[in-house]
Amino acid sequence: MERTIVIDPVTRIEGHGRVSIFLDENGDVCDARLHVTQFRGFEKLCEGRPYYEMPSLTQRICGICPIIHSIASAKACDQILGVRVPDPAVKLRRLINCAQIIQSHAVSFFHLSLPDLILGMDYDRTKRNLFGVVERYPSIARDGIRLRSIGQETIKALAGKRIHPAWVVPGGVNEPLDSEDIDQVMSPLPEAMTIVRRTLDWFKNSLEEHREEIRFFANFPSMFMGLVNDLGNLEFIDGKLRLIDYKGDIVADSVQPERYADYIGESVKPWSYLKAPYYKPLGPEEGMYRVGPAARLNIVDGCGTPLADQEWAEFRSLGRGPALSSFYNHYARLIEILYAVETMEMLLNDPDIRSPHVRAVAQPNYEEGIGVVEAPRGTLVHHYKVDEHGLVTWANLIVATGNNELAMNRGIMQTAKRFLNGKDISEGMLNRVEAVIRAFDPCLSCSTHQVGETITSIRLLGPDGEVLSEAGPS
Amino acid sequence: MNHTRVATVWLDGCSGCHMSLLDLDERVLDLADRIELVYSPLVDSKEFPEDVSITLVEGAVSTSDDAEKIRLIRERTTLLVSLGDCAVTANIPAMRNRFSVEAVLERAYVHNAAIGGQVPGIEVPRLLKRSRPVHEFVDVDRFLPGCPPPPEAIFNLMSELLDGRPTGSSIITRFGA
Amino acid sequence: MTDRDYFKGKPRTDVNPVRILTFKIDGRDVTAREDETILTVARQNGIFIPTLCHLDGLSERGACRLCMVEVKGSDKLFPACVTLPRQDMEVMTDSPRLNEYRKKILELLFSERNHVCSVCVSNGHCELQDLAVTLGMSHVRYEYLYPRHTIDASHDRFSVDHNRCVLCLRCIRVCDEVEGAHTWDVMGRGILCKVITDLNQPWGTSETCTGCGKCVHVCPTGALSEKGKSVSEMSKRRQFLPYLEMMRRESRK
Amino acid sequence: MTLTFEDLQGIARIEEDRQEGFRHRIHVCVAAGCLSCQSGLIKDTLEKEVSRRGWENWCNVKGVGCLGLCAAGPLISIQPDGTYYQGVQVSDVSDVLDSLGGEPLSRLDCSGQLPFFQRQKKIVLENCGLIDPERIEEYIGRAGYEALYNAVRLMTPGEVIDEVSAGGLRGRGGAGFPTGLKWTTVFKAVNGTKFVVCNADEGDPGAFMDRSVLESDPHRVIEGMAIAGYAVGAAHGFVYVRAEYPLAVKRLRTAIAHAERFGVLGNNIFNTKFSFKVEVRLGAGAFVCGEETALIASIEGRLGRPRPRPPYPAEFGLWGYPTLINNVETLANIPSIIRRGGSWYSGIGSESSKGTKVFALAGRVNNTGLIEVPMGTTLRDIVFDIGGGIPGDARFKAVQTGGPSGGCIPEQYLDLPIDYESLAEIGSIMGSGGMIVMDEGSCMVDVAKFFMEFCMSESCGKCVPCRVGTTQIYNLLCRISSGTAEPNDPARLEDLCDVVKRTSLCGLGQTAPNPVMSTLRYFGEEYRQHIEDKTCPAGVCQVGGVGEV
Amino acid sequence: MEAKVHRASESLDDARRRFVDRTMRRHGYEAHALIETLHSVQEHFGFLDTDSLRYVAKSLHVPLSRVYAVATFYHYFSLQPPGEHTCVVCKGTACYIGGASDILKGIEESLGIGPGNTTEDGLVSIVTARCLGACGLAPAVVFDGEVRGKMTPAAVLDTIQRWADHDADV
Repeated sequence: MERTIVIDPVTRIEGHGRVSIFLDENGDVCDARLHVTQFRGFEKLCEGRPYYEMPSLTQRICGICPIIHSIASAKACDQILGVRVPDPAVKLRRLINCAQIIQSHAVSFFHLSLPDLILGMDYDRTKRNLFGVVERYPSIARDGIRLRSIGQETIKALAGKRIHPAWVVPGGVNEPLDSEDIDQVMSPLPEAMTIVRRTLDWFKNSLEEHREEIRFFANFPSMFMGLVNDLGNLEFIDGKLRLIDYKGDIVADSVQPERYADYIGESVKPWSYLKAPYYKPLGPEEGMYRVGPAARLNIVDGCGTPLADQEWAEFRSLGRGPALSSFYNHYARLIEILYAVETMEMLLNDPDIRSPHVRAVAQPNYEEGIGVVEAPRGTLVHHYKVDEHGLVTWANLIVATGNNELAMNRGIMQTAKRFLNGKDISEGMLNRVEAVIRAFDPCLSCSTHQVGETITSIRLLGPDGEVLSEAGPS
Repeated sequence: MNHTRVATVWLDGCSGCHMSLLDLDERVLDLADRIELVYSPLVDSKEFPEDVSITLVEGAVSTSDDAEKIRLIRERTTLLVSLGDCAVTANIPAMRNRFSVEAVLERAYVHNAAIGGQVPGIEVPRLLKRSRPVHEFVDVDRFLPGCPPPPEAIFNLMSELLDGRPTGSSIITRFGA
Repeated sequence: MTDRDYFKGKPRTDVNPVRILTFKIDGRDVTAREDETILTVARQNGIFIPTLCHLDGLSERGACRLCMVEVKGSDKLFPACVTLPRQDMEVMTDSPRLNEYRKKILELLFSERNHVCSVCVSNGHCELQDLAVTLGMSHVRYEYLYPRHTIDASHDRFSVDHNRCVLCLRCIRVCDEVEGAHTWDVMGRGILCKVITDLNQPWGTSETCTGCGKCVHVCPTGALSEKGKSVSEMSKRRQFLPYLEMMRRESRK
Repeated sequence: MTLTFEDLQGIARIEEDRQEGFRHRIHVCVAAGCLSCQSGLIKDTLEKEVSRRGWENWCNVKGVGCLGLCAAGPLISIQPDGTYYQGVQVSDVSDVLDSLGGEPLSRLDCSGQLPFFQRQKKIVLENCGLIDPERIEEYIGRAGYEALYNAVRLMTPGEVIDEVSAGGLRGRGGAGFPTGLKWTTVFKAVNGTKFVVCNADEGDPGAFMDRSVLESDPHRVIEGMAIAGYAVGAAHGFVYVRAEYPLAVKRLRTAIAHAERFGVLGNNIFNTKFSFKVEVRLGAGAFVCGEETALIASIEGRLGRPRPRPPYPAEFGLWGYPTLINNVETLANIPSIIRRGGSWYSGIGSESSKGTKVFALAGRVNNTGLIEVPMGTTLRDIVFDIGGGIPGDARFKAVQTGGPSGGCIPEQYLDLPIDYESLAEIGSIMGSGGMIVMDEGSCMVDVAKFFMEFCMSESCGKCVPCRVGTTQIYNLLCRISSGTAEPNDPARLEDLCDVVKRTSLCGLGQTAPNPVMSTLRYFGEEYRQHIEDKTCPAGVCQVGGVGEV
Repeated sequence: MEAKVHRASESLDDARRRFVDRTMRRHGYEAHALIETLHSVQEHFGFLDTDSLRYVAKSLHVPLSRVYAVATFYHYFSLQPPGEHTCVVCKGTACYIGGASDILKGIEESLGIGPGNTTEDGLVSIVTARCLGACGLAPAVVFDGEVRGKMTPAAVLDTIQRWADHDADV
């Protein structure tokens, strides 16, 4: 008898999702779907708005990684203006992005996923959250809160506001730094360094305990995509696209971001508001690729900062070729935080950072602009067309999480097959399905097609929608 | 110690208001001492419980699901707080109200799709004609504007509510703050 | 007198000798010239009355109704910006009733167009936004109307976003009264009113606009802004107005 | 040419002789109402037939102004017998002529409507239906311009104003401000140049008193203006009339031309120093221009947006000069008051409201049309006696007076003697005289919605509460009538009405909520039925539609 | 919405312009003649075309924007060329109570256009009036300037149909 299991909502992710797992007559998992059930219409609602409003408007796509949206947007606008952004401004954008990597990865790791990792997948669900971690492991929890706070405070020091600041603008940033700002940003970095190294050590030591998850949390061959700089190193805001296959061989390299549309197509599934991008030459069936922290570490030739490079080398030695399990995203996140802290130190010591020349001013000179960046969760594309007066006439946004849509569905399926037998469902089993989603850290609010939640428990449904059994909380 | 039952929900918003709540940093832990977070995107509860003392709502009401959900929440909540501009004014989500629902959906799923262009129609909730603020659907007890409201404002408000001063007037942050 | 003489004349300007009178605002004794408005006198005495369509240096319209005050002995409300004091009048500028009316008017204004403060060029420098804070307006009790309005960005240096217009018509007045161009006016009526340039044509094609930018700087919201200014960057400079007004007064003497 | 009193009387005598020379005079109503039922064609046919029969010398056919009973149009009356025929068709013409001097044609007779004609007291309308509005001689033949003569030759301006004050006349435009007082203010204003403006921008939907007076007896208005001009010291008058009334405009222009030719307008009227000219200015479809300051702006060629008062137009009006603004009916009362005396006038009407009032009776009532009754007449008399009751014996529900600024009066007040004060007390206003009768087939929510739609689209847009508030009220009413309202919507309505009423700049906004407030007050149950039961008892509203939240 | 620019087909020095000139001259080319002049333009051109608006503004020394403001404030003025035939449905109170909305509904169902619009073939314009003052004959409709009382949806459609038939014959 066919049945459907619904997990609604998926919790402790940045956004809301609903999962349907389809069981066949034998109670075996035959299909799984992630539904993204909310839609915000950014691609339409920015129509008619002026280009210079776009960085602030589009950063409202996401309250977790607003900065990178504003940078992607500003880059698209830079092209519309046809200006070369002054070097100091590029460095300042990079600086604030590092702060955002710290806070965003911290939220994902500590606030959302750590409860599973440290308390266990089957822990009492009413306590399987940050506050539960605080009770049992207060120092680790406080580390996470502190790390995130350092990232946010840095953003505030640079841009005036922790969330949705309006500092990154077309042509650069809107105010230079003074010495006081620099001191303020510099001072907590050593503490951040200590925290992230401590956490990395702890996490690496605990990897053994997660063998099961590593094996089944979206562990399958796929392509990986991300930006790299000219040296092939980690790059978040100014690189070129690189795609590799599951063996680690380069499929495409040095792709100018403006040509993204030649490589990425978007498909639509009738059951989800999240569009599913795929590698165009292979089509939507074969063209699955993954983005995000682990994908980035898979494609690069190195990070470009000393400590992160060491950790990267260790990461890449986990197996031959790319790390195929998405569980390693957690690991990669910590390495990227390390990279971000190191990069910030470097940037703050660069004399350019104090330069008052932080903005190129122009009228719109081109009617199209494309900004491609690496958001914490993966490659992010902002693509605008404007009219002769700079009003947006068309916009296309490919968000980080969307890129992983196909892989997430596949991961859910894999996990469900491994952990569900369809006979009796335990809450912990289902939590593993959610945990695989958490590993991707899907920022579903980022999906311009973002998720809402309905209030239901986990249910077994008959083919006619009849509830056969309910499990988990109620 | 008696913990106040608190919930936070997230409708059509960007999560920025929840992040601003986290921006209380260590003070989150102080709050945690006084409250029990019974429902939130940050914890694992699938169903909105009965008898919630305070619910903070982020986001506008944009879909039939949102509307249904906020009505249920209202029934089960003593003090309902609209947190942030989306909940208070419908803010960015309302910018789509200038267009028809069909136009908005088609732009995303038909015009901007390389393949399989179609508007998702199964197992996804129906979009309302307009995104609207929470208080146009249910009575709201307190409003905290801001995009997002600064953590201090959230802290003040929560302290007031927890201290049993539900009608107090903590500082009003400005719209768009 | 010939038939048509009176049509040629400008409005009357003959003014009787000005008297000085005393009255009370919020219980305080104040002195005023009889041709000064209650608003002027209140401001001179440091008493706050909210305003939106009023701007020093421009003619009064009495249209936003935010400056309504109470007068002892009357049940009616009086707009302070156009009401002249009378001897021994007792004016109240602040009461729960007044504040409630002011708040409601402000809410009506917010409900009228699409004011999305968070992404506005004037965020943080907006008189409408400030009024909401001053009057303690935490939300809008009326349904938003969500009209469809557009932006005209055809001018080289400025743009007008009708979504953010409050129809205070300061732009029209400054353009007419100070710049003398009368590029702006308001078309239609009622809820369909809209400010326009020349024959409702793109601003950039206006034959009369001098590009002086005064309209932009008197605009209380982000409706009129300088192009290229990003969110929160548009703060208005109005120093020129009192100066120009003084110059005009001088030249009239 | 300058007329003397003797000239006037001479013209009157000649006119009288002329009229009496006809054994039969057939009056065909050619006001807009009957014209729309082809009374023009009937008049032409009658004239042709008379001429074909060679009766020209003793049978006169003429077009006259409104006979009042528009519902029964086309109307003709046969004088001097006083026979009224209703619903006359071209095919009836021969029979009508054949019957002259004999028994009236019973099939066309409308003597059954006698109460309609007999219960009225006509001052403003005294010439309507009796004279040809396009011939000044006929007006003079009925003592026209005598009052003007009396005023300019025999009275000082002060005496004229005293007479008007003694008559107790109050402004018929709606608010009922004492006319004498207004005149005094303008009279006392020191500035040399002054104006008189006749407000003929009759904008209330459902009111057509001014149109009828201008179409039927334009000289009465012109004479009133001239007297006013003399009294306040103005030499120039404007009639601001709706462009939607082309016939009234045409007859007014003709009348002005005739009056100038006869010297009752122009320089040195009746050989005095008094000169007075009248110009017509066309409105262009803006209800708000009925408001004095908006009207002034419109005459000045500007947007008809009201400005705050004071200063009042009486002190600072057209181009800044003192300006007297009276409406058509007010001015049309003036000649009678001057001719017959203020004390005569004040003997008519009620304690606080003197004289008569013209009403346009319309809606669900048998005798729709124009009536004039003494102030203080009860609604019951008007609706059931003069109006002949409700068609089809339907049940009376309400009377709406005062147009968009007025209110709906329920059955319980049918016996209320109507004057300015009594109407205000029950939440309506006298207004300019529109009176719409409604029966059980009318939905009061729908009626409120109708008026609010009117106010919303007529709001000039200047002040916030009126511009946005009326829209908000209208939207709420739509919600209620479509059955998607919420239980506290009536409270929201009341709140919005209060804001709009208390804080709007001009009269339009301040009174716009009246129809809503009065229906809420007297027909709250109907609102409740729409909101809670999702039904419209009158079956007018499409309730129960699935509304998008 | 941007202004749609409609131009009268005739050239500026059209004979009809002389009527407009006469109106302005009568008022001494003073600014206060604006509304009277616009009436004159509409009377002779059928609507207010952009060229005329400019011409009037220039002749009377009134700012362009003020002319446009006045032309759009007053509902009597139209910036669109009217159809060959015009059908004005009165929406005064008495007509409303008497069923004017049914007439409008009937027209909309039959012609597919609402008030303020002209059929695609340019044959019929549908307009509403606030009150024609023919309340005694409600509901009233004006067909090409001729007022008709006690109308029904069928009677109105009948007249409109006759216009169409007649024009087809010609």
